[in-house]
Amino acid sequence: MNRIDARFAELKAAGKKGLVAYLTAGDPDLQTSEENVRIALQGGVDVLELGVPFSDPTADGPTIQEAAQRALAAGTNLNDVLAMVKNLRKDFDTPIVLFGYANPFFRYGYETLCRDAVEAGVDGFLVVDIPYEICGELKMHTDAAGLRLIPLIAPTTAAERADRILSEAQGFAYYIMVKGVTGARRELVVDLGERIAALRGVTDLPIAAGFGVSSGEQAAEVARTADAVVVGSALVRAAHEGGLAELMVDLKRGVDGLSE
Amino acid sequence: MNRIDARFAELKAAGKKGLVAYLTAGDPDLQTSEENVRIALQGGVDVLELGVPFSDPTADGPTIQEAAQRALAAGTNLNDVLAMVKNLRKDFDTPIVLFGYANPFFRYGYETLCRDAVEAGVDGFLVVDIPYEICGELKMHTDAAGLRLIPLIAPTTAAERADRILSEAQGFAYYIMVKGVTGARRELVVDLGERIAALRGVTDLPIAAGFGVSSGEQAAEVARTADAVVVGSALVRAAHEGGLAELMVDLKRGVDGLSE
Amino acid sequence: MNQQADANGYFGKYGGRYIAETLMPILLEIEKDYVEAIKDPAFMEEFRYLLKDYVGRPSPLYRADRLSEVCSGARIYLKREDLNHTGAHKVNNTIGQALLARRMGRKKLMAETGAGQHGVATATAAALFGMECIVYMGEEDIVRQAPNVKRMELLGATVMPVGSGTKTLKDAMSEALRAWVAEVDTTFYVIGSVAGPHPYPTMVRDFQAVIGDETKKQIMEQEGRLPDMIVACVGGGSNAAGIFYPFIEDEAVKLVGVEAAGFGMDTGKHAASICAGDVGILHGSKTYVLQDGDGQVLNAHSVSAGLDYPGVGPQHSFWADQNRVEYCSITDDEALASFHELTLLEGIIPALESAHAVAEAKKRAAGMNKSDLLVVNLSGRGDKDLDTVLAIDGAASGKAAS
Amino acid sequence: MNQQADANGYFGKYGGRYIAETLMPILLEIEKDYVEAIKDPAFMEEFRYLLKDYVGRPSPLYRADRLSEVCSGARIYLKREDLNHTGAHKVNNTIGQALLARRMGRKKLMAETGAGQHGVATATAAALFGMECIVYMGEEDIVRQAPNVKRMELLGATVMPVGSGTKTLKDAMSEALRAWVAEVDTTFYVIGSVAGPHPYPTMVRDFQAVIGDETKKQIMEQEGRLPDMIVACVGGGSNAAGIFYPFIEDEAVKLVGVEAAGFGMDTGKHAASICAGDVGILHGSKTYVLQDGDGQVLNAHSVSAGLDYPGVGPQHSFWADQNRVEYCSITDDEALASFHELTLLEGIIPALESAHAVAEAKKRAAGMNKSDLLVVNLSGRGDKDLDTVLAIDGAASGKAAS
Ligand SMILES: Cc1ncc(COP(=O)(O)O)c(C=O)c1O
Ligand SMILES: Cc1ncc(COP(=O)(O)O)c(C=O)c1O
Repeated sequence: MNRIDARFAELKAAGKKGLVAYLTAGDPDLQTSEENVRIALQGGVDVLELGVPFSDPTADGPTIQEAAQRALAAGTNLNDVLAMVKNLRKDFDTPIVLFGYANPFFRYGYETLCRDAVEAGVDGFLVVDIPYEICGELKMHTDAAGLRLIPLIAPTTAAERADRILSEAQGFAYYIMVKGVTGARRELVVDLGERIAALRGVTDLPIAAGFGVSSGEQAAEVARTADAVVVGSALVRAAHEGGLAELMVDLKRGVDGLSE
Repeated sequence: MNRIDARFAELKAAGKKGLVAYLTAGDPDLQTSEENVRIALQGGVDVLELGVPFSDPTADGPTIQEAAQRALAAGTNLNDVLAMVKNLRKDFDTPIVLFGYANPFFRYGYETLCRDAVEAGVDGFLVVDIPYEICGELKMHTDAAGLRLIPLIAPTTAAERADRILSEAQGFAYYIMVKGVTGARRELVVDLGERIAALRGVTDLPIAAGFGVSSGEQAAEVARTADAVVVGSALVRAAHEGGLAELMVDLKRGVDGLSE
Repeated sequence: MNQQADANGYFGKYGGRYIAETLMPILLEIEKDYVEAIKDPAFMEEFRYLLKDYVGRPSPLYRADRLSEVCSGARIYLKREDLNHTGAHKVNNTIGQALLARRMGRKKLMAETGAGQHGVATATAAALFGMECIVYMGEEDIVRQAPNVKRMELLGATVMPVGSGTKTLKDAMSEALRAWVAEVDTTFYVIGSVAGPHPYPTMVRDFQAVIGDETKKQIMEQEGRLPDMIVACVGGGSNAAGIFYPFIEDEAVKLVGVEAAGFGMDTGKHAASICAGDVGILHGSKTYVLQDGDGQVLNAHSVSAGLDYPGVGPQHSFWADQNRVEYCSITDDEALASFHELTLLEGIIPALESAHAVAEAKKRAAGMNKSDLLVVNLSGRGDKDLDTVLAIDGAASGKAAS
Repeated sequence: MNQQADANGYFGKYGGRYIAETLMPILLEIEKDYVEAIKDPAFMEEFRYLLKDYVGRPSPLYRADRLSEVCSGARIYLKREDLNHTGAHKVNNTIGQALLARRMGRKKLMAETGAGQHGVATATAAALFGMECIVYMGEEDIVRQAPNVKRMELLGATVMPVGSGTKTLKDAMSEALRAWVAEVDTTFYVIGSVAGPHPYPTMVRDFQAVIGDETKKQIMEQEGRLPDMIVACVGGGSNAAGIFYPFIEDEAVKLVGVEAAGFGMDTGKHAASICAGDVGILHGSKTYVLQDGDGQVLNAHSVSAGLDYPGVGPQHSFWADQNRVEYCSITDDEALASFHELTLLEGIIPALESAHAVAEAKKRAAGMNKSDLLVVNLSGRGDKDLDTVLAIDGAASGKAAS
């Protein structure tokens, strides 16, 4: 059984919410980055989204853009990211999703990539710039390799379209809570509950929600309705500026409904 | 008899060449200007061309342009110039031609101007920007007042055209030796003799030649063929920078055939 | 009302050929050759061909709905001379004159320029015909129309800075006339407006008349009738003459020429030769001139270099006296406001010269009926004026702030 | 060879819609509305009306005799997109997209820009339709295309400096995509070339196809036959697609796309995505991209801001693979030489982008017969490039002197 599916099944069984954590691989270099990932995993991450740096991250705000730049400046490439996963797998069983943009994956070759990813211990892919309609070329290979291709649902995605996207999806659905690029936000959206309820009407997949969550308090709010909370920029910033372990503690308390 | 005609008759009778001197009235102020004119007249000028300053002297080079600017800056106007002539007439009998551009004359009113000019003791007009074809409006009044309207002949003026221009002319003809604006020149034109010979074929008027003459030596060269030599910029510069009397001596020697 | 100059180049009492004798023969020759040329089908065919395929004519007659709406009066059309190659109406004339120069065997062109548009257009024609080119330009204008100086230089022309007098268009023209006298055997002087000695006012008017000819045809196509009013700015008056001339006999069409009122008519710092000048003689023709009581030419002032001239084409003086054209004036501030307004409303950045016409048109339109048609001659584009306008805006906002 | 994108926006294997899910619904909506719009006679009539009376179309097809003579080969024609309102072909497309935006009820336009021509053209359309406008522009391009920045600001647009990455067109487009995600409910993103996610490559090509349609008609009128070759520069590829597309089925017409070779193909400092790139995914479509072995996009370099882009429209990649269009490249130095040469020979100052096409055309023409016809798409005028060129010339003469 795919680690993602297994972890969500466990969470469900335990009546708990999950924490999905994003960190950019190679930021600011491979070694430091791996250390930060380990801190996050030790802090109780349920699913790790490991960011593969790309030169032109059109869906990311400044925090993750800069992280990608630091990683690329340090020479990080997809091989390095796979090697990091292999190394992490010696100590962790946490589901790992490679998160990134199409071109580095395409350039590597989807088929080889899926083979190498499985071998390294990757469980799925999330490609921000490959929407449902044109994901077939990649999905053919992720499916064949038993990898999950995580679908994104946006606030702009109409119900009928969400239905279509989710009908073929596996793993979990990632609901992007805001119209905008990644980045911590002071205020969360108001209609999250409704949106997630609507999605539950068309899918049985677990639903992770994210974009803008930066504190345990916010995580708690999201976790009230979603099955998992995704935290990205806030963790990337903490990894860069210090306080990653503390933020993990705060987020974990929030996701577990213990904050406040 | 008009003073111009009289003076040229005298020169002819004496077998002598004339010196036509240009000075800008009012440069750098009326008083200094009158003093300079007196120096020139005392130095033996045969015809005085008294420049009426104009703001846009399109036929003049820098020397006379600047003289006009100084005169205008000092407030010189046509009334002042006429007053100066009146004053000069107390002491001098030299023919005086007002030399200038159409607009100040036009603005004064041709009829009034001719009346006032005669009264002041002016003998003629030379208007650089009123060519033959359109001089009728002015000539009507100069003729009526017994003033001479001095015609200009340029190196570009074809024989047939010169013929037409000179057929109605009185006083003297002014042959512009060079294609260009006023200003002292190092070299004189080579074909002056031929040109003047050609003009003699169509007119009995005395022929003055000028533009660029700046020394007794050059004056002598011109006086070999022309009836009179016109000197302008060189005198204006000498009046401004010093050495006017000395230049007059030099020019006079040249015109009289005494230089070298 | 006879619209043709007489043998000596007079329109009524205006015009003529007030010029040094040295230049008379060439002026007579140009007149003769010009009259022959325009009767020569091959000449006219080449002229029309170049206007079409090189200049990009016909220029559109564009219905400016948003501008009209703001004025809530007449329906305003813009004759888009700004779309011509090099960016103004000036090129219509320089192509014509350069063709004539070539026909006369001349290999060198010279020109005066204020806004630089005529200089660029002359340099362009010179390049096109492989001729030399020298352009006289006042030092002040060199600063305020810097992009056009660069263009002339790239086009291979020599730009001669004129430092005398006001260092603007008037002095550039004086200097050009001086230079021409010295080079009269080889050089063709391409005058940039309906000014100067005969036959220039006639020749330039005729070459520019394509503007009015097209306008007539276009408004008939688009509206089925002639316009009620035509408004054009008047510097030397070539764009105005170009659009007015074909309508002169159509007496129902009101013609309005807009001079530059600069800082305001009462300040004396303006360039409104017809509105505030007296009859005089400048640069070869008798016409309205800004001058003092002694006949000394006054310094003009306009924020727009192309209008900053104390004279005007003689036929305009004639039209003014005949009351065929009404002349009025627009201040720097009004022109600047219209510059911005047209840019924001229609996405068209007008030349500062043309902005004077737009400003006047706005006033007029407001007093007209919705069914009335008003054509504005948009004589050029404002790319050349960006620095001037931004500097003024900057200074104004600086002033406001302090 | 099918020239229409499939349902997912692919031309063969190129194109698609590689874009964040947040933007997918609006892209689908734009596609649907676009397809409806171009079937709506009222929409097309307004589009054609504005191209004619506002933009000034048709742009002439000018026979450049002096240029042809120097090449002593084919007869060269220039398609004069430089004469369009705002000075380049870009406005054809922005008018089209702005009309679509208005039809879709959008009140705000956004755009990326490199040379600033697309930014100016978008700001112009926004002004014309009374819309808000925001333009993303790399900080380096803001410096090298300063006049266009001023124009956009005068037109009421906000120019947002982009300081990330190479601070040029690529980053401006990335930033525009980021901004669009946040404003997707209100804003229409006007992409400036045949790049980006479907339906942009199709839509922009169609709006620009007026160039080729006119060229075909004009060359038939002027020469009675189709040209032997058409040359156009390729940045994103919109001017090239616009002139090529109507000739795609005319297989006897050789089509040549000219990429920027920058400092030279061997230096790696160029922008020749097709000639030297690999298939990749950038800014919404699969196409040739300048990238390293890891799929990281490389920095492009070209002296001309409008070609300084590491990707290219997907249909060009398709045409390259099909060998329907031949793609080649021209260095900065060659383009600069042609910039000067065309200016001096024809009195036409080309955009640096277009100068690349001229440089290639010169080479090709030299190897052709006198009776052959070669059309160059003169995509824009060079007014925006004066400072860049003069700075380079100045530096070069400084170097030579020292
Ligand atoms: C765009 C434009 N309009 C108007 C003028 C004024 O000249 P004219 O009155 O001869 O049309 C100029 C002169 O440079 C100009 O460039
Ligand atoms: C004049 C001109 N030509 C060409 C281009 C390149 O764009 P494209 O390849 O889309 O025509 C640009 C881009 O700004 C441009 O301004």
